[in-house]
Amino acid sequence: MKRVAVIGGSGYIGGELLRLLTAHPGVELAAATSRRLGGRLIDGVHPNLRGRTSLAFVDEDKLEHYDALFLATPHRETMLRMPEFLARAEVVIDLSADFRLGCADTYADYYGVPHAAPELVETFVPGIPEFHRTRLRTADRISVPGCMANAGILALTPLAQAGLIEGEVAVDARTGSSGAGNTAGPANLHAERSGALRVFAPTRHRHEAEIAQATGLPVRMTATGVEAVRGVQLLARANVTGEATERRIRAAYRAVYRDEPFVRIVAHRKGLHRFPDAKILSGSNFCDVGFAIDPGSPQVTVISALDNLVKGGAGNAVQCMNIRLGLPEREGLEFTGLHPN
Amino acid sequence: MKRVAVIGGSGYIGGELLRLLTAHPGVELAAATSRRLGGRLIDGVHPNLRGRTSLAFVDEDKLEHYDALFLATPHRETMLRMPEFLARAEVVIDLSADFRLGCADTYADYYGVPHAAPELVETFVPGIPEFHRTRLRTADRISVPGCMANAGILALTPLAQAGLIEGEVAVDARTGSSGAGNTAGPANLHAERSGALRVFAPTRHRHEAEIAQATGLPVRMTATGVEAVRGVQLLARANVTGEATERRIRAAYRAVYRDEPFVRIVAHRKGLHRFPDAKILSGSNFCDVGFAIDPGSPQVTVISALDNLVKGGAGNAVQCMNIRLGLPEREGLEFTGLHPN
Amino acid sequence: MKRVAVIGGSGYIGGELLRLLTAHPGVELAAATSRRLGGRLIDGVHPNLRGRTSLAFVDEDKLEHYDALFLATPHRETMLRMPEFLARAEVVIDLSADFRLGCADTYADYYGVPHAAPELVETFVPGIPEFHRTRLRTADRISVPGCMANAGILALTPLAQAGLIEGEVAVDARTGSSGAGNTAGPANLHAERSGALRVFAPTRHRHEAEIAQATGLPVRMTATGVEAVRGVQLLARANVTGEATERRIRAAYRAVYRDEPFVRIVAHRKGLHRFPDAKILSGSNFCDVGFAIDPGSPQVTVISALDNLVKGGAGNAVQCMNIRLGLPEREGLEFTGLHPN
Amino acid sequence: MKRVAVIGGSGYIGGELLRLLTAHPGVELAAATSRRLGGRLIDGVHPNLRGRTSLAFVDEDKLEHYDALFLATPHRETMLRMPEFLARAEVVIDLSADFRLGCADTYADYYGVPHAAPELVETFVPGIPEFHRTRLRTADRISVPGCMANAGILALTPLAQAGLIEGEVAVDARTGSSGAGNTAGPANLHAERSGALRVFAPTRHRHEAEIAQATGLPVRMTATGVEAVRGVQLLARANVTGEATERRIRAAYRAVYRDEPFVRIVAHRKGLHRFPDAKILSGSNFCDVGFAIDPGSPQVTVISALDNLVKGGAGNAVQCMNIRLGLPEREGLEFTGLHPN
Amino acid sequence: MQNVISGAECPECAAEIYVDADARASEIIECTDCRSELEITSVRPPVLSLAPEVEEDWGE
Amino acid sequence: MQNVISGAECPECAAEIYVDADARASEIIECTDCRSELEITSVRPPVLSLAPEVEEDWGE
Ligand SMILES: NC(=O)c1ccc[n+]([C@@H]2O[C@H](COP(=O)([O-])OP(=O)(O)OC[C@H]3O[C@@H](n4cnc5c(N)ncnc54)[C@H](OP(=O)(O)O)[C@@H]3O)[C@@H](O)[C@H]2O)c1
Ligand SMILES: NC(=O)c1ccc[n+]([C@@H]2O[C@H](COP(=O)([O-])OP(=O)(O)OC[C@H]3O[C@@H](n4cnc5c(N)ncnc54)[C@H](OP(=O)(O)O)[C@@H]3O)[C@@H](O)[C@H]2O)c1
Ligand SMILES: NC(=O)c1ccc[n+]([C@@H]2O[C@H](COP(=O)([O-])OP(=O)(O)OC[C@H]3O[C@@H](n4cnc5c(N)ncnc54)[C@H](OP(=O)(O)O)[C@@H]3O)[C@@H](O)[C@H]2O)c1
Ligand SMILES: NC(=O)c1ccc[n+]([C@@H]2O[C@H](COP(=O)([O-])OP(=O)(O)OC[C@H]3O[C@@H](n4cnc5c(N)ncnc54)[C@H](OP(=O)(O)O)[C@@H]3O)[C@@H](O)[C@H]2O)c1
Ligand SMILES: [Zn+2]
Ligand SMILES: [Zn+2]
Repeated sequence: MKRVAVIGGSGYIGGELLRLLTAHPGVELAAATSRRLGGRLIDGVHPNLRGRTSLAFVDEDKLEHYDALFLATPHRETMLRMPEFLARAEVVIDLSADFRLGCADTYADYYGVPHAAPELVETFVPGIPEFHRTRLRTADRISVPGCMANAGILALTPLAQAGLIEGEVAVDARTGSSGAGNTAGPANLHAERSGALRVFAPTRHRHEAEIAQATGLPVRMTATGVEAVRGVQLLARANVTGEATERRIRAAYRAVYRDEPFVRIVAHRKGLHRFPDAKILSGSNFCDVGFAIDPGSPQVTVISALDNLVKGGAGNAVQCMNIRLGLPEREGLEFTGLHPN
Repeated sequence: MKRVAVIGGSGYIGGELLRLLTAHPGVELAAATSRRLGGRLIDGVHPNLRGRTSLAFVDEDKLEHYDALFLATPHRETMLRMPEFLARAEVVIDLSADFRLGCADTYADYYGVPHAAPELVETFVPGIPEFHRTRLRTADRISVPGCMANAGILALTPLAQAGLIEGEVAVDARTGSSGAGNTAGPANLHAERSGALRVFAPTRHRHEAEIAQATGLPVRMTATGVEAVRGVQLLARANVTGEATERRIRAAYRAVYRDEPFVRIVAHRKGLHRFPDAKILSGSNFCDVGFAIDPGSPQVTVISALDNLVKGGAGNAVQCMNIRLGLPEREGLEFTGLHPN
Repeated sequence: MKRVAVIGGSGYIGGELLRLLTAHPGVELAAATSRRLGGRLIDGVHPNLRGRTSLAFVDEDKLEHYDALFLATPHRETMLRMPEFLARAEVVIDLSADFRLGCADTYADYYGVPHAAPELVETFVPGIPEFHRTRLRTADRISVPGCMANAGILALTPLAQAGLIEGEVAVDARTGSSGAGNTAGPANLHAERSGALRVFAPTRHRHEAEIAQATGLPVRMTATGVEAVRGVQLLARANVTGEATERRIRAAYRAVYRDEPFVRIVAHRKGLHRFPDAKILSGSNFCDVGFAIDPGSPQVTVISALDNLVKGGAGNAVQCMNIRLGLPEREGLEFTGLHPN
Repeated sequence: MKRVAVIGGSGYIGGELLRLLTAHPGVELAAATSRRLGGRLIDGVHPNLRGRTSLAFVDEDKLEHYDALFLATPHRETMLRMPEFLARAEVVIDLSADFRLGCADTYADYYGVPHAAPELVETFVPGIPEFHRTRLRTADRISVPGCMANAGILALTPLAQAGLIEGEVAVDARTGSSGAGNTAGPANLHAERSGALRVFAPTRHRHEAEIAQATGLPVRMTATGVEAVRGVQLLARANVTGEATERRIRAAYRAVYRDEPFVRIVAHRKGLHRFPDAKILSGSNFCDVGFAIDPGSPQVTVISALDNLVKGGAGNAVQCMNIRLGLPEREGLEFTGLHPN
Repeated sequence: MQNVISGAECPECAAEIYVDADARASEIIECTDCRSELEITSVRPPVLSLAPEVEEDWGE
Repeated sequence: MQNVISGAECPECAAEIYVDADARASEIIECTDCRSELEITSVRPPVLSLAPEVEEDWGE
């Protein structure tokens, strides 16, 4: 059985990786690190794991060599330590933002600091199974996209690849509070964050750069924090090249996602659940993608949703691991999602 | 003291009118109707009014003649009965959608039925104090805008009037559940609606037509139900004519809203509350309006927020009444809003 | 493979059974009925099942004979139709309240109508694996307890059996909105139910009778609807026979639950998650049970939590099925639960 | 006009005092202190006050002498500084817990430290208008009760005074997150606190001592954090001396609360809102009190609700100030509360 | 308040109930305190009795 | 309002800013409109410049 480990196991992405990996039949979770909580039981901070594991966090100096190593550490810090991490495993799967952007200038522009290891960036394969599955089969370095970025990439790439979009894409993202991680501060104090509609990025959210890079489209993105712990929903608008008909759009999505295990096309004419909604996706690895046409208008409105901690992070990373390690792609990721929820 | 009455007092807008009017020092609430609840105490369905009033709902046949009559009745039905209502009062303030759109074709297009009283439409003055205060002073028929429409009109008109916008405006609205009234059905069942990010209008929300009419701009609007009971937030994007600078945009808002009692400009560089958020507006008659510029981009992102039942409905209607009846404009509308909330 | 079916598949318990049964490796979900939605795809009302099943609801006249039949139908109606249901399957697992109470008078007292099939009641085995596992192995008729009842039974039985409780037990239950099923009405309208602290049963909640019957203790129960879709939490107080020490209480729980797959003892001295909280149990089949002692007081405070649709209903029913059909008891019920959530 | 000031104006109670005092027609808010934010505009942290005031926080060394001084500072620290505060104003109204408990031993027992100024404790009059109105008219030192304590005191005192209760009272309190103030930490991180049912005090919550002292009854209290920002609901159970009839209980409440401006008796036979619910009380100064009898049982179940920041804190303090300064008792406290909300 | 007759008492909770002067026997009114539905048995003097209740199901 | 000097303008958003008569050069004040932190460069006549900003991370 393959042995895997998680760096930053005490955070929210780290915890979600632990949830998925402890229940994964194809791998053995060998270690999870925390600088603050070394020696403490991991179910202390991740109470859902009670009865599922008796593992304790380890200090980094206890790390061995693993078949796969997940990095659930902050951006700007991960790049500083990447060389050590690379030495620790056959395959490194990075969930931070540090190795997602191919262009160092773009990184500096969006993250406010120069990249510390620009030469390593191109050695990473994007952790997007839907568009890089073949490369992922042999990739030793994988960089998983951001949560809103993945929702945008999965929503827009099929249209971009089919040449259906022209001009700029306006992306409006909504996100739950777990997207900001588990460090307490005024911004995520319950009394402040609860029920908020907080436009925390009216322009130039960082994930804008990832979506632009992956789709090749010019993108403008805003982001709003909404009342939710988990969940991202993204609404995008673009002009369609040629006639904006449901058939053309749907055909483009079908062609790409017909056999995808974790992308569903949700664009219904009736019912309560006509478009993607993160509410029913908590815990599941699905990204739902839908769209609407306004007859007579040249625009398409695209909607996507996912759980930021799963398909927007840990689940997607495990899917990449499955591909890379030759395990069934869905293994450990079959949870259906809840309704009502 | 002026005597006022409310038709449809058992609904959510009706209840909010009752809250404001029972506490209003300048008018006497003389009657509130309900077809279902005639004879029942109004605090039975509006429990916040306990101890504030001992009024019971009356059947419509008990109605007398009033100084002002508020219509808190559904669209498509209000127009059928407008002639009766007009006979009942000096001033009629309609909160339904039926007399908002100047063009009968547009009405038919957005509401799916032909208008039943097209000849009356132009006899109504828009209930938008910020832009029609003078006419409202003498208006006997007032048609208050929709909740999201008002958020859009107040957000965009100053820029439109200053000639700062060119091309289409993309409007994305988010709304709480009280916007849909108090008729129970699968769509607003708690277990379904709670935590939802429901794109219920991916294109062509009805308030699109109102914003376009009021601002003269071409508008495309989507609407999403978010987790909230009260509250509307609206995010709009448009291209700026000439240079898109903070100074030009801010100057346009200042020029229009400097002395407005219920519109605040909220666009800050720092702090937790940099842009309008409906969370702190519950119960208050404010509409907060803000904006952001993306340096180097020709676009402006405009954000506004209000409580759909207050500045998006009942409060705005009371403000119109104050103007029309010669009362101090803020009277009965001074509630500050709560933080945290 | 065993073939199973669900009556009342369109409701919330029905939907949860469908979620669990479609993902269960040991059984084949052969049919789910709905009187309203015959012929419609089941993922229309249960959108989480998209991509997981292509089943449509069937009318009841299409039913065949099954290895196990789940009844997810309302109380008072289920008893009227029990004879038909019994004819349709080897094993009938009833989730309604109709066959839970051994005494027909108690039923009439709590449910307001005389029991329609009192002679059948004693042919049912309580669907409580923790206390009736042996009988369940061969039971052809199983009556699963109510959601709050199960939380109470699992919380109190170990203490009752150990003779640790004397006098009356005061039970205070809190519940999410899905506990009331999916019929829309004023009581579960989002704007009314959201954020509510609604004491809907200040005394004599129906589950009181179930807890009293199962534990043999005199019980007084209140119930409050709280802001949640899923989840029950129960707080009980009782006087302890003899000295009220942590050791005696914990020993009683350990003795009973040491090897239980789905009951965890959660009573910690520190950390954020010291006592059972339904928040982390959504979707999981765990019931967490904890307690606290007030040094110097003769009382014990007992706390338990579960997901009403899982361990409080469908999950518990599937656990019973697993036992009865000789399948591994945890099969199909391994979902860990989410944190944060 | 009377000049008043607030110490600790940057906190949640401080902010609520500022909301009420800036809108109060009978007093002038002269100063609000913050040690961290001296010189910053107060609407920076209290965004609801935008447009209502242009005041900035001041450092404590800028304080002058005031007619009334409100202390919205933490317990354990307030007692250390009380002598300085007393020198600063005619009337000191303390919202901290430090001068609520008459017995220094009880204080030490519940707060874990010895009292620093035991000699001052008895110079404070309890800030409970309903039971100490006459003394408050001339009190120079007022100690306002805790939020849950006040809900308990108002719920139980009428029954205690009428001699209707015998034996111990079991109190179960539920509270929103603002009750813990605005210091960010793991416990009030949104992702952790949202949707929680956190039994943070399974026994011996501190307010237990206040309720016991005020009512003279032996009290056992638990407290659970529920999903809400504002709001406390309290459920208590007690044995009734003599026959437990609705009439006797209701008569006791009526006798005490008939003319109280801010206590309403809410115990209805029908409707959606039969018992006190904090949901409709946000921002209002009401405490709703209700009860239920279980025919045949000797017990009464008492339910009360209030907004912890208003009748549970700042509003109650302003009510005390009104009484003390000879202002109309309701002045500045008339807000009705919202429904739906 | 308009023309009302006082002196009636809610049979359930003993609240004092005001009956409209122009009310008629058999009309149903609500008790302000306990919200029982009361039938006006007689107007002068005012006498009230409990009206038959429609059951409400608070489910959950 | 107390003793204030008007005439200063926020260099960021052109808001008119009132400076306390007893303010001193190098004090930091906030712009009421855009909430920039402004340094008082001169009191008479009042001149303001943008104070160096502490970065806030709005994360998420
Ligand atoms: N949250 C999401 O939705 C999401 C989705 C996709 C990707 N991501 C990315 O995933 C990463 C983790 O995010 P998160 O939300 O889980 O954040 P988080 O909750 O703040 O957790 C980060 C963890 O990393 C550890 N850590 C911090 N600095 C470190 C360092 N210099 N070296 C080693 N460990 C360090 C910390 O653990 P100790 O202090 O205990 O060591 C901390 O628990 C980030 O890069 C984020 O951008 C997040
Ligand atoms: N909710 C908002 O945020 C909002 C904001 C601005 C404007 N509006 C507009 O305000 C109006 C009321 O909205 P709402 O949300 O309060 O709806 P609501 O809660 O459904 O209330 C409508 C009320 O109208 C009464 N009614 C229905 N049909 C009627 C008829 N044919 N004649 C007389 N009365 C009738 C009903 O009372 P009985 O059945 O008891 O008679 C009902 O309570 C609508 O036109 C809506 O578009 C709503
Ligand atoms: N919700 C919980 O937390 C929970 C937990 C444990 C047990 N239970 C019990 O489980 C049962 C179902 O509860 P629920 O919450 O799922 O309720 P629900 O959402 O209202 O669903 C009940 C379903 O039963 C069907 N039905 C109604 N009357 C019927 C009849 N006479 N014959 C056949 N089918 C009928 C309906 O479907 P069609 O109209 O489409 O036919 C309906 O969807 C109840 O007995 C409840 O007490 C519920
Ligand atoms: N929250 C409630 O529901 C509630 C209800 C009733 C009573 N209370 C009581 O009211 C008081 C304030 O509670 P809160 O919830 O508002 O807390 P909070 O939000 O934490 O605010 C406390 C404020 O006091 C200031 N402060 C702290 N230590 C101080 C010291 N040593 N000297 C002077 N100022 C100090 C702090 O401001 P700076 O750091 O900016 O100076 C802080 O903003 C507490 O005693 C609490 O028990 C609270
Ligand atoms: Zn009564
Ligand atoms: Zn400025």
